[in-house]
Amino acid sequence: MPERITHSPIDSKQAKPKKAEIHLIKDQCKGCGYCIRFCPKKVLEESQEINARGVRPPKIVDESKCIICSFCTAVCPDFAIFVTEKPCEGGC
Amino acid sequence: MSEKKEPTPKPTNDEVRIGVYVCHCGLNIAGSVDCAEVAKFAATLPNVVLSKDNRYTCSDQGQDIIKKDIKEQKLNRVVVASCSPRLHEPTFRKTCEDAGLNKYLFEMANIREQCSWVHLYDRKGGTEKAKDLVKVAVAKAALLQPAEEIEVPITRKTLVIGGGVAGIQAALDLAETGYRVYLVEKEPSIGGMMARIDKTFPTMDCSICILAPKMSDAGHNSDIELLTNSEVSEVKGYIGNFRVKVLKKPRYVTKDCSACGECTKVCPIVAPNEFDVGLAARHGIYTPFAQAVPSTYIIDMNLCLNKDGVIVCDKCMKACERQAVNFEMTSETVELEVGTIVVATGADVFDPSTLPSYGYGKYPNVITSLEFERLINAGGPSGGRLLRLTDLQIPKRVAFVQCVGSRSDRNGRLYCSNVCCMNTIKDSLLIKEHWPETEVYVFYVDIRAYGKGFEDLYKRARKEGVKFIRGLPAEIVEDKKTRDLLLIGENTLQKEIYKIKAGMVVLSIGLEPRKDAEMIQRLLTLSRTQDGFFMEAHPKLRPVDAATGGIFFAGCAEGPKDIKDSVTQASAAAARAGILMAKGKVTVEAITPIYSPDKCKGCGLCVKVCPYNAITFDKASKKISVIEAACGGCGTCAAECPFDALTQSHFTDDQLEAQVDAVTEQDADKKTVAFCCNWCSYAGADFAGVSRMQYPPNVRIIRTMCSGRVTPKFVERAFAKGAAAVLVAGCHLGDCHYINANYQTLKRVEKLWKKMEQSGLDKNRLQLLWASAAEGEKFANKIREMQTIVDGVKSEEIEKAKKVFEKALGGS
Amino acid sequence: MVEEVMHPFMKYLRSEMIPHIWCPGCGNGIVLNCFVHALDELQKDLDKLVVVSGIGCIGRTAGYVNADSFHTTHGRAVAFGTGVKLANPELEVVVISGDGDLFAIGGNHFIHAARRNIGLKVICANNFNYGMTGGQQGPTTPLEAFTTTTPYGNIEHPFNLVHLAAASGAAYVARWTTLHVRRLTMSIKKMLQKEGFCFIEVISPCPEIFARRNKMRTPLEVMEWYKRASVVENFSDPSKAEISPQRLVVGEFVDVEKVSYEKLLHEKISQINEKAVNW
Amino acid sequence: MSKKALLTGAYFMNGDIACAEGAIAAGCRFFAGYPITPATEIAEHLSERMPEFGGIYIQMEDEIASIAAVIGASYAGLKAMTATSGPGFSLMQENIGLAVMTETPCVIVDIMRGGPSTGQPTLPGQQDVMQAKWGSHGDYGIIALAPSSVQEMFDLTVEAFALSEIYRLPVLLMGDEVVGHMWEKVVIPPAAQIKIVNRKKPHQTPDKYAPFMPDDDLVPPMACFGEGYHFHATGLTHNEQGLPKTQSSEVQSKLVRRLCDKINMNADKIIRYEEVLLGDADVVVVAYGIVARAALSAVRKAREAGIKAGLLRLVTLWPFPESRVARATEHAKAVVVPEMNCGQMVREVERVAKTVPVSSLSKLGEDPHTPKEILEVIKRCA
Repeated sequence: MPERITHSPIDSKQAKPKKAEIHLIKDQCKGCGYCIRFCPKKVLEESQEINARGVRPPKIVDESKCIICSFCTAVCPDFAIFVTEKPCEGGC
Repeated sequence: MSEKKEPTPKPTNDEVRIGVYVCHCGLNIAGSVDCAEVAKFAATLPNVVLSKDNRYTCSDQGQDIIKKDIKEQKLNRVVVASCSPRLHEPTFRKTCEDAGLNKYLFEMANIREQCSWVHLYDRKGGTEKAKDLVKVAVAKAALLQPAEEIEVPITRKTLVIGGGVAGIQAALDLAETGYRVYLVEKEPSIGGMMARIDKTFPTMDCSICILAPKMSDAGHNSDIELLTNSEVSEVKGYIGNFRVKVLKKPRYVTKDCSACGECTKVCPIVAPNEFDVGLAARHGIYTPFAQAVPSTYIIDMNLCLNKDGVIVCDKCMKACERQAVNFEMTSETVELEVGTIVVATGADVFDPSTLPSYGYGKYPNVITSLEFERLINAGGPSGGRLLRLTDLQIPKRVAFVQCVGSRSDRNGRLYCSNVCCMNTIKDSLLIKEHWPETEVYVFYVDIRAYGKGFEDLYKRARKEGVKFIRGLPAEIVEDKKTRDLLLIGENTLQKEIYKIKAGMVVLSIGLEPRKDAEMIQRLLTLSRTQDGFFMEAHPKLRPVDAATGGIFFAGCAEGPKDIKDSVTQASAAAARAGILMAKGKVTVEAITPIYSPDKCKGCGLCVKVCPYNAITFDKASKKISVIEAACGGCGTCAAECPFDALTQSHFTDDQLEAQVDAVTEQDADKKTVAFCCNWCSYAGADFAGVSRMQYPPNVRIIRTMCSGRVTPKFVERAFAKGAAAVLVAGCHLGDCHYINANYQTLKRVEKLWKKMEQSGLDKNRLQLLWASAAEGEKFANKIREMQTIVDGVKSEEIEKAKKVFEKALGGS
Repeated sequence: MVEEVMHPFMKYLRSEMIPHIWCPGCGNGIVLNCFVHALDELQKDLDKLVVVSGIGCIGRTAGYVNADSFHTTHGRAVAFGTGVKLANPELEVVVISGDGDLFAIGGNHFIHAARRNIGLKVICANNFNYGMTGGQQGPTTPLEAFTTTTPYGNIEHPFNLVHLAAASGAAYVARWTTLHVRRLTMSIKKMLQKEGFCFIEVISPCPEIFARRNKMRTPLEVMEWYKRASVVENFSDPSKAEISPQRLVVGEFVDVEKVSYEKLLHEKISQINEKAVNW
Repeated sequence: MSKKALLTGAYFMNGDIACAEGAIAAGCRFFAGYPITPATEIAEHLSERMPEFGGIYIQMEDEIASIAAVIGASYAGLKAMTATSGPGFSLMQENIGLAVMTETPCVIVDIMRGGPSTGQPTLPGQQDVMQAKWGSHGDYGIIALAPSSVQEMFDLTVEAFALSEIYRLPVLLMGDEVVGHMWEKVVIPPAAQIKIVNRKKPHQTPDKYAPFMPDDDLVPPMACFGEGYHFHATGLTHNEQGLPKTQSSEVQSKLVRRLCDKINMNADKIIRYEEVLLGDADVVVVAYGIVARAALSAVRKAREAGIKAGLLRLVTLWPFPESRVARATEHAKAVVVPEMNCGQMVREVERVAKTVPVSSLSKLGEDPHTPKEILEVIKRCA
């Protein structure tokens, strides 16, 4: 529809997105960087630390941006990352 | 695919007997033209056996006279000098036929739109011009030949463009009549504007409640094929035989979708829902509204995480039990063959953010009437509670501002948008109904409650205590603390300044032509009026027909309308299309090319210029053949042929040359010979007349179907005969009624200009004008400009031109 | 953020074998990931699953999956699997191996298994070379590609594996890259629920050995190539499914219903025994 | 009910068919093969017989595939066999090694013809007997049997399956073109008299099970696919868990030595032979396969001529019956070893019969030795 959208949504029916909990198994990471590169929300970046395998595992920039698409889990060749829903405390 | 009616009449070689009838049209003509004198003059012209003037030639009596004369006086040509042939040529052709005279033996002189109305205060000049025009008509008439029209079969299918209430109605009517209908809608669902409105005036029915059944009827009707999320990308062919390409954009959800909605629950993408003007949220995979047809969901690929072709997120796929999500879907182009087309593309709403003084976009509590509809709609974002956006509270006072974007050339559009007054009255009553304690103010220019039951509704609103104040606010300012709004303006009744506080301001925005109207115009070779809406073939007599055969209008595409009028017009359009298809055949005017093989050198130029590929070239015989059914009748082939092997029936070289000669016989050096195309420039000239625009009487318009018909030698002949100036006028490039024939016009005029320059002539004497049917003013200005050119031409220049072009007199 | 927790797929793997031997960014890990992901989504009965592999890097896969598994000799995985499947049709026999193993030394077994339409499910990680032996030219090495045995550029025409499989009679044929993890997982699920010979080619990065030699310095560059060049053309003509720097045609190419060899065999057997009764 | 698997009774059949029936009697329910003279009749017969009681017959694309399929079928729980001749036997060596390494019970029949290469498809030979021992790369123990009659083609096939199931390894039945194609009376005994042996099953629960952890007899119990043990087997050097350990010399020597020892240490249980008039024999003839039958009548004729001759017929070629050969030859004056090759088993005989002259009677390219030919040699040595 052509008309310009001026105001932002007001409806409360809209469920708020679930919170993500990202799990890194750092020492299993071989540092290919796939999870960092292909995260649609750019949640991860390379860290400065060196892990047991001598590479830089990813670190989490902003967990709140994660929408739990879990592509990182699916594309990781080393089973070094996965994402779960944060068990919500009271809030929901 | 086309056959001639039998028997073909033998050409009338016997003596030419012309009857001339000069119409007074009450005072419309007689007011500024001495019709009796014109008639007397006509009688003196060659081949004219009788000449009469009467009050209304188009009246039954007027027509009876003609019929009688044809029989008794053995007339074999008839000339009527009255209004524009665009209005009454069909009428008088019928008259002739009734009297047994082939209708192609009739000719008209337009002495109203192009004479009396544009020379209201110059009776002498008007009368002289009228005489000339009659002389020109008679000259052509003498050379007219009887002709038979060919018949083209009509495909009994219709394309309806636009799935709003108008499109739906037209589609249903046609389908129920038994025709196959393709209903093309750009959006994911049909329903259009009406689906977004809460209640309808004046009856106050729930809009979607009465629309939804129609929508699902359209969805289920086996004769209607819905093409949603689709756009028309190409239209070829002609009345009865259109070949249409529709681009079907992918939904990424297959028909297996059961609309259970599980996918939206898991979709991580949240975006404003366009259907709710962004006041509600939707997901990346969604359905625009509950009653959408088709109910199949759709993925917004601009937002989807998988837009790069790699499936990053597969939540919806997993959630879909029926595995209806398919990211592999791609756009496909559907090819349709239809006989008729209904254009129901609707209108856009005015964007008030262009009016800073109203603060829309700056102050959240200033909203548009469309946003209001969603807010007050039970199915809308607020569940039908009228909340102001800053605090989500019900406002104590609501102010409606009328004519936002309407009836003002400075602030939007000149015209009245038709629906805003009643819509506001309806809305004010809705507020009163749900929240009686909320005050409602309406600031208006004047209330237009012209329709059935409208006035009652208006009265009811006043009774309910809605306060109507004449005079739009000059300015709206926001109270930073309360976020209330202060409306400041003049009450033009009380002649006093008002300052009124309101919790919410609703801008009653007008309707305007679709942003993509121009695209549709080009695809279908339509014309548009000055306000940008599509132009009907005749505002009174053919209100739903487009000038292009086989195309009809429904709803706001042709001008702002309320639901009732849209539906009425839709049914009318359906009926008009139905009539064509019921006949199963359409007769093509006998204005197709006449081919003389003996003159043809087989150069093939005509094949190149034909916009309809209606001419084929046979390599073996080095001759051409014409597919008359495919021919659009522009005559540009005749203009292109260097060997006079082609001419256009009813617009032959002889006839047009005779018209030029007639114009230039006397005082050529004071005249402008104008060639105008039937669809745009001639209609523009008529429009100047209808609008009573006054311009000098020096111009003599010779009508061709297309400016592409104007052979350079006609122009040369005019100059050779001593004409002061020549005007060639056509549709705007790209708007040509014959696809692209007027590009040939441009090419030919440019050649002539070069030739004039080379031979030391002032090329200004040949003018080229692109004028649409709506540009009467532009046409009038051109004629005024031509006057100065004519006045500037010296006699030696005239003589020089005569020399340069005398070859053209060789004639044919 | 939490650390050192159990990855949800660990239960499908032999934990003592993880981390695996594969190089950083090696596609084999993704193939394994997608495979167990598919098992997880289908809730496959692991007791009835047999994973068979041949030689080479990807050959180690059998050792990583926590099911009955067998690591055969060079190229024999398909022939071995044939024996398993016929001896016990109840078993889901999945062959996961490489392009060299399956299509050079094992090529004959592959085409004949496909021809018989025996119910084997074959996943081929195609990395265009022999990785484990140090990167020699193989049956899928692209023309002009550099390997340790084509130092001047490869002059052998490579196999088009999906075309070969389709032409040999496979009931299901698909090709994806290791970037298409979702579609790959879906294909594996589909394959595991299908009758007859099924084949999935997975274009897979060999970053350390092949990619380096062919101007792709990092695993990411290889995946970027997949992203840039991939076009999904489901059920298009597999003979036109090209693999080039500009264009990498992926998708499902064949998906037909076809009675499997083992089914036909056991039908025959029961027919014969019917006759025996009537003797 | 389906047709009988075990056709108890007396029949006139050829050696290939007897071998096939022996396999069926032993409980073989999977055959994968590839046509080759002179073993083809085994495949042909099984293609007809197997379906009659639910057994599987499949003709593979080559002999490599055949042995590979046999190994797969065995791991899937069936007794499995393939049959071939020299050229195919060569192709099979690779996966005979795999079967040894993965300790796969199965039977491989080699109906020997004249070699090398394509050689003499239709004539007998005994040129593959050393290949049987050393054919595949690496060190390993193997069992090879040599039938010399059609009846033995039946009996030893049954025996071969028993041994392969007991010791978890491929057992080679080294027939020759003559025993394969010769027609003789065969008695198929009733079920009760047929020794059926099935592989040891694990006595641990799946979580405790280590697929290559041997019992005291050095043979690990065998789980099969689909039984819930989730075990791994590989042709790579592996530990008891079956997981590859390619870098450890300890694991390597432990594994390879066991693969040899489980045969050597059980040799007495495995080895079978036949002895005729050996007690006082001055001339001992050591023979196997079809040649042994000519040797027998040669020995008898020698006795008639007053020469103390005796016959030791090797039924088990591998493991080589060293002690018995040593005993049989220590008091003899001469040993004669007739073979249809250039002298292969004779090397083993020489290795153990140190005190006496051993003469090889080699024959190539036509019918087996005649009794007369052997008798002449006996006379010469006597």
